[in-house]
Amino acid sequence: MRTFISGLLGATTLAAGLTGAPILAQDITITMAAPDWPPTRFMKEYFDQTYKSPNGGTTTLDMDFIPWPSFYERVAASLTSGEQKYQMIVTDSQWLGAFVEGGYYLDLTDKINSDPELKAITQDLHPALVSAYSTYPHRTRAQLEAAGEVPAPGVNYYGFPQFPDTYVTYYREDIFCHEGEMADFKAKYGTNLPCSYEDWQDTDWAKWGQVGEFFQRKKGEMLAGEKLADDFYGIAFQAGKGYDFSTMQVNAFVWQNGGDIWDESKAPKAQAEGVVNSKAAVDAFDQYLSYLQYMPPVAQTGQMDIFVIQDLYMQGKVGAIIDWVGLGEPVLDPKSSTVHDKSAFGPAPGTRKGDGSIDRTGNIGGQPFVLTTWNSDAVVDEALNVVKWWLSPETQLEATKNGGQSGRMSVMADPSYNGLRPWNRAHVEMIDWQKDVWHIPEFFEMLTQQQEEFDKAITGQITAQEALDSVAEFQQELLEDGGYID
Amino acid sequence: MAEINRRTGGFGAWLLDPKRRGALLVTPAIVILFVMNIFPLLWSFGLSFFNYKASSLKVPTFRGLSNYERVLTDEKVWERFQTTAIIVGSSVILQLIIGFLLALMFAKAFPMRRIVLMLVLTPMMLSFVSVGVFFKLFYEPTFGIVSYLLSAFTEDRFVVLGSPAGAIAGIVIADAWMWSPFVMLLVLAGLVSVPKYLYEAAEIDRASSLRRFWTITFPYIKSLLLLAVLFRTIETFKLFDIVYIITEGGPGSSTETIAVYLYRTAFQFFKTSQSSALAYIVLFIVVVMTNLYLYAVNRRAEEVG
Amino acid sequence: MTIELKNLTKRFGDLTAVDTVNFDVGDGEVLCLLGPSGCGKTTTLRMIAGLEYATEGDVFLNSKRVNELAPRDRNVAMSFQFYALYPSLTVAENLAFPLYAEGLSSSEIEARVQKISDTLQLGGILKRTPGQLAEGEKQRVAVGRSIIRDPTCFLFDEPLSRLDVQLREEMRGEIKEVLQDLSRPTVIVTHDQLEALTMADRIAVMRDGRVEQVDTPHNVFQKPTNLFVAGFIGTPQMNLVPATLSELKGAGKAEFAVKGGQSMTIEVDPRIQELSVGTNVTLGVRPRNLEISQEKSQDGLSTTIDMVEPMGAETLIHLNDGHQDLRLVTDWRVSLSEGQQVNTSFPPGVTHVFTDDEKVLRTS
Amino acid sequence: MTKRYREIGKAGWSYTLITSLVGLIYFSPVLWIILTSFKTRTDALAVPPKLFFTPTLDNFASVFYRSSITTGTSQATDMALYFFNSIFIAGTSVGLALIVGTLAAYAFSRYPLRGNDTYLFIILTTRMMPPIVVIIPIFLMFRLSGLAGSYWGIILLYTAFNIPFSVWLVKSFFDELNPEIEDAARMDGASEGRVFFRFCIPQILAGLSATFVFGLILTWNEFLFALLLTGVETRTVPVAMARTLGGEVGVDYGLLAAIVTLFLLPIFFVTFLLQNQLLRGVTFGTVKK
Repeated sequence: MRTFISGLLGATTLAAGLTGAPILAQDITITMAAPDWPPTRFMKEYFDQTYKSPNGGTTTLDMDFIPWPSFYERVAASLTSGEQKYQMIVTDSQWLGAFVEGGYYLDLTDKINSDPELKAITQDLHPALVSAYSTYPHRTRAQLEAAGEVPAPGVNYYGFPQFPDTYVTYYREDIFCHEGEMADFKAKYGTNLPCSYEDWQDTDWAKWGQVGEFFQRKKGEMLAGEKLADDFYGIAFQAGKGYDFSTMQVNAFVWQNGGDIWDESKAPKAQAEGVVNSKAAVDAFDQYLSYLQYMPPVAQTGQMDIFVIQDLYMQGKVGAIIDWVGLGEPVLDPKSSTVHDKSAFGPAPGTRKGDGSIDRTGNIGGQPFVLTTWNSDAVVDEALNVVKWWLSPETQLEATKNGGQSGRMSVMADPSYNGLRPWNRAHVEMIDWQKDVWHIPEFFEMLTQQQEEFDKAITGQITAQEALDSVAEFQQELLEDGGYID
Repeated sequence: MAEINRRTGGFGAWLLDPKRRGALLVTPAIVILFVMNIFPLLWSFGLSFFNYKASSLKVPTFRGLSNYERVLTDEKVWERFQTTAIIVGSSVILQLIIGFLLALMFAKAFPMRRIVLMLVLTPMMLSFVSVGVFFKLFYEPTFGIVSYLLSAFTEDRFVVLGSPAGAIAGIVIADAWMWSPFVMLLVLAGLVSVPKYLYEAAEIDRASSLRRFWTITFPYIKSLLLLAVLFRTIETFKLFDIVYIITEGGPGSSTETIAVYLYRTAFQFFKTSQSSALAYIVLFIVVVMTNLYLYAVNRRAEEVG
Repeated sequence: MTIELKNLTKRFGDLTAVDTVNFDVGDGEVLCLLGPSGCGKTTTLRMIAGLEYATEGDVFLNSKRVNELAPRDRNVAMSFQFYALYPSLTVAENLAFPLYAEGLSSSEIEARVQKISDTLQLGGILKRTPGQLAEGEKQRVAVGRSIIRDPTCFLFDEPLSRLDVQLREEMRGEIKEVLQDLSRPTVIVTHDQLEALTMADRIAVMRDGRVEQVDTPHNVFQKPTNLFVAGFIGTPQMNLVPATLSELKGAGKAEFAVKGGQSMTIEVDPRIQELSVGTNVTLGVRPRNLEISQEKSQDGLSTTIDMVEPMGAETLIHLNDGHQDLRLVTDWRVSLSEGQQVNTSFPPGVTHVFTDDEKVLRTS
Repeated sequence: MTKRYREIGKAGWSYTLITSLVGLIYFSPVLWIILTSFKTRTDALAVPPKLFFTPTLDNFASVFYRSSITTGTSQATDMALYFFNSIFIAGTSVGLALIVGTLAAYAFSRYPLRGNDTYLFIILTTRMMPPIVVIIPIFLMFRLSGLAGSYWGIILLYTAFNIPFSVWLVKSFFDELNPEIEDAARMDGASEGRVFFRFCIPQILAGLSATFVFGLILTWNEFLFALLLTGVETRTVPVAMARTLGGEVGVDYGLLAAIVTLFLLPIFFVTFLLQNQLLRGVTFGTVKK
């Protein structure tokens, strides 16, 4: 759930390309809109290499690669213009509301019920992903599990996971496991510097703050036995104004602290006022803000998004960052990263519970893909074959080897899975903690307003309380107008 | 056309007979303009009186002027107009100063003048997007050049975009860097048109450089400067890419210009009718400016005539 | 105050615009630089003003070498061919403009402006801008802007060239009168010889960058040093007849043979003796000095009248003997008609003899 | 030593030194972009900024080729096609606007209609429009008329963008020609067409090329309508550039710099050739000869 809007001007678009040629009985062309990056490029290449259509004809997958920054504009423009160009679309989970109510995404519930293979796949998908990627009106994971069967009665299903994404900790193994630093850290804080994966499993936000404070080093000071050529910082996480680059991280703090966002699954009863700006939520947001002081100075601009912290980490300016698994590959590429051989990955820190366990609730990222409503039955069936092909274990494993991730619990449980990519173990552990932000059509308005208020707090113009009060007030009024709160 | 006329004689001659020739020559331009511009304008103008949302299938209902009223009473809109005014004002003034100084520099003929002039004209040829991206990198406290150059003076890293004022400065500098050469071209054309013997007379009359500037140079470029102001104001009013890329309207909403707000309402919130209403208010302001622009052009013609 | 030019030369690349010019202009003296266009007269003026700097040679103002000085440091007053009035200033402001550099108080400046506007009758147009003035008015303001100052010298570049004949006549008188009571050296550039003859104390006739002759208007007219000056000064133009010396007859008398077989014996400058028989020369005589004799005379040529041009008080007659043309000016009352046979006579002492190097033979 | 007096308006090499210094400082961001196109990502983001580095041509290579995820073999990105599209679309539309604009300008100048100024004003207003206003209707219009994704669609749109300037600029040039020349030609029996093509056009060739350069500069980097109205085959470079702004890594500075550098060459070359005319053209001809 992490499209990146660099805000290139753009509105409804009309990407031509659908040839109007009559479809022969067997040969089917599926045009799919997809963001332009490794997980989708892999799908296209692997499809061309391995896909054989069960109905004997030749199926071509015509993937229209659209750069991430203009992806939302192109898709939104194509749909709202009635162009009917795409048969399948890689979409963000939050757009479900807008484009289901717009009549563009196909309800697959009946198809799943009537096709045992699809049913089996849906049952094997991690419930957090099904809740976030497929259900509209949105049903939380708890509600799906309470229903006891999959697909749960009375729930509509739309999407299947194309690339599940969670945020994990990237950290400098060479620094965090350096004896000198570990000794100094233990001396100062009485706890040990998280060096191994297990250490990170036991790291809570308090230690995250300590790491931040501990590793604030100016140019010329010592770090892990070497003289620093430039300023160095201990920690960083996303705190940007664009798209969802603060909401994703703040939600984690709020949920872990017992707070909540407006719960669309309990509409129209759930209120925004009093929930969004509850004491728990405000304290959580304050905690989030408190760590910014240890982070690189770009945090003060309110534009420290997921790419900025990735760059800071790759150029060796930051010890540990919390970022999406999807951005992992470049960190291992020597051409773009100075720390390609010094990085390790662990689960994201969380809030320590009474019983000593760590609550790592976070906001799911990644994208499902959906079918559109204007396809003939033959095309729908063939598209579902493609879904089955994509979600088959072999394809899922091959995808994971090439920078993708699998949504199937059985594939994640495969012993070789964690070894495929250095962050897989952390990702699999994090998947279990995922929840998602709102899906209703007003998603964008709520997100933009919230991001603007959070940005004012991040840049110190207003306090956490003031920010959440204005968000609560805005959402209350908007949702009452939209009929989501009565 | 002329060849046709000679060959076809009758019909061609009728077509090209003086009374109708003016209209005939104008038609191709008007047709293209009408098809491409005026139809969409009328369509969206009509739209601004309904409550059409591009993303929903509900049938739009007539809302009369309520969209306009809503936009004009929306306090956020006035805040954005104010931000836009600040950015446009400071950017245009900065462009005037830089453009003017560059023009004075290029007024003299010196060896390799064409090459140096090209160096200064290049920024105009870049796309807004690339200028936005690279200037954002220059301003970045850790990787950027600005903080590196200033690191000698500032104790810790200087964060250009950290404050609203800094963010506005960042945008204005990028825009001014790109378009000052345009102002320079205008002023240079004025400077080049000053007859040389006037300067010789001033030299003979031992005029001080200030008096010489005020008496001879300035009158020739005065209305050209005005043209530059009006033209750049209209273009900067539409500024979107540089603002969106460098600050995304941040910190908070301190640099969110009207164009950015218009983009959000139209393409993120899909409030198509409201954005059309706001757009027409913006158009109205721009049309008023255009009239000022025409008035300046006419005054320029009389003055020099 | 004096202006002295020593071997002044100006080259633009390989073109020599001004070639070793030497002359001086005394206090209160008016010197005219006269010559066809492109003879270097304006360039010379601009070098005095400092708008062009000398390639070789020196300019002395008040016997101080000023080559390196910018115009502003030479304190010269110059009026331009196109007047160079400041379009944005009124006439009064244009007149006052040069005085700001002299550090005068505004009241003094006002007084000076008032004085000049009285002498040049600019009172009525002080508030107008140059765009609203007639040519004559513009010209007077340009002159006014020069003489209002207290400069080292006055320089005028074709001051009257853009006026119509009647206005030019009027302005010539005015400027001459104004220059009289200013004790500063003045140089006026013109291509109009009448203007030069009437306004100048001395005239420097120039051609292709060189000064052919510097002398009083009278001498330049009466005693041209070479063929060019003789042909250039005086309208209608002097007759120039190529001839060969056929016999020396003592003192100034000599016999010359012209094309077409005719020959004549005329009295010229005694230095004719220096030439040997058979050398080719050019005989120069002004149309007004040529006379008509009743019968064929020894000291002239017999010709037929080609064309008669009445010029009011006088009549210009074009004569031709089949080989060369002659111009003769007579009183309007003499009745002559085309085709008539006329015998001309070259009175003694009026004919100039130019040797083949175009120099004149004259006992100075 | 007194200052060696220079003729007014001329300056020597010492002056060139100063101006080229100012010029280089002004040009330095562009120089930085060009340098970045030869840098790896680490060099591009290095602190302190690297002036001396081992240059790499990978960025320029990856403008035209991209390695596949699974096999690593390089597949062609059709950037070459996009370059052609940019040149073809911008060139044709500005050219067309010039032709149509010149005809209209001739009419406005030589055969003024009643309310001549109001027509001119309306034409100019279409240029002053914030583009956001017209996106949705143009988009729907293109879809209905099948122009979407075609060369002609985007070319006609850009032509409409350029007509206002062409008409204004060229009309001012026609206004400055003195009509006596044309009347004289008519006296000698020249037909209207000959008067137009043999007498008027040659006199304003400088202005026409200025208008062409001016239009090219304004159209060359247009992004919004290109993003929305061009299909996969007709896409232009500014749209393809968006790929470098975000994907698995943030802004790919090296790749973006390489595209920008290559994309700068055509327009830089044309402007350099027509530099003098540009000076004159830009002032709407209000400066008297």
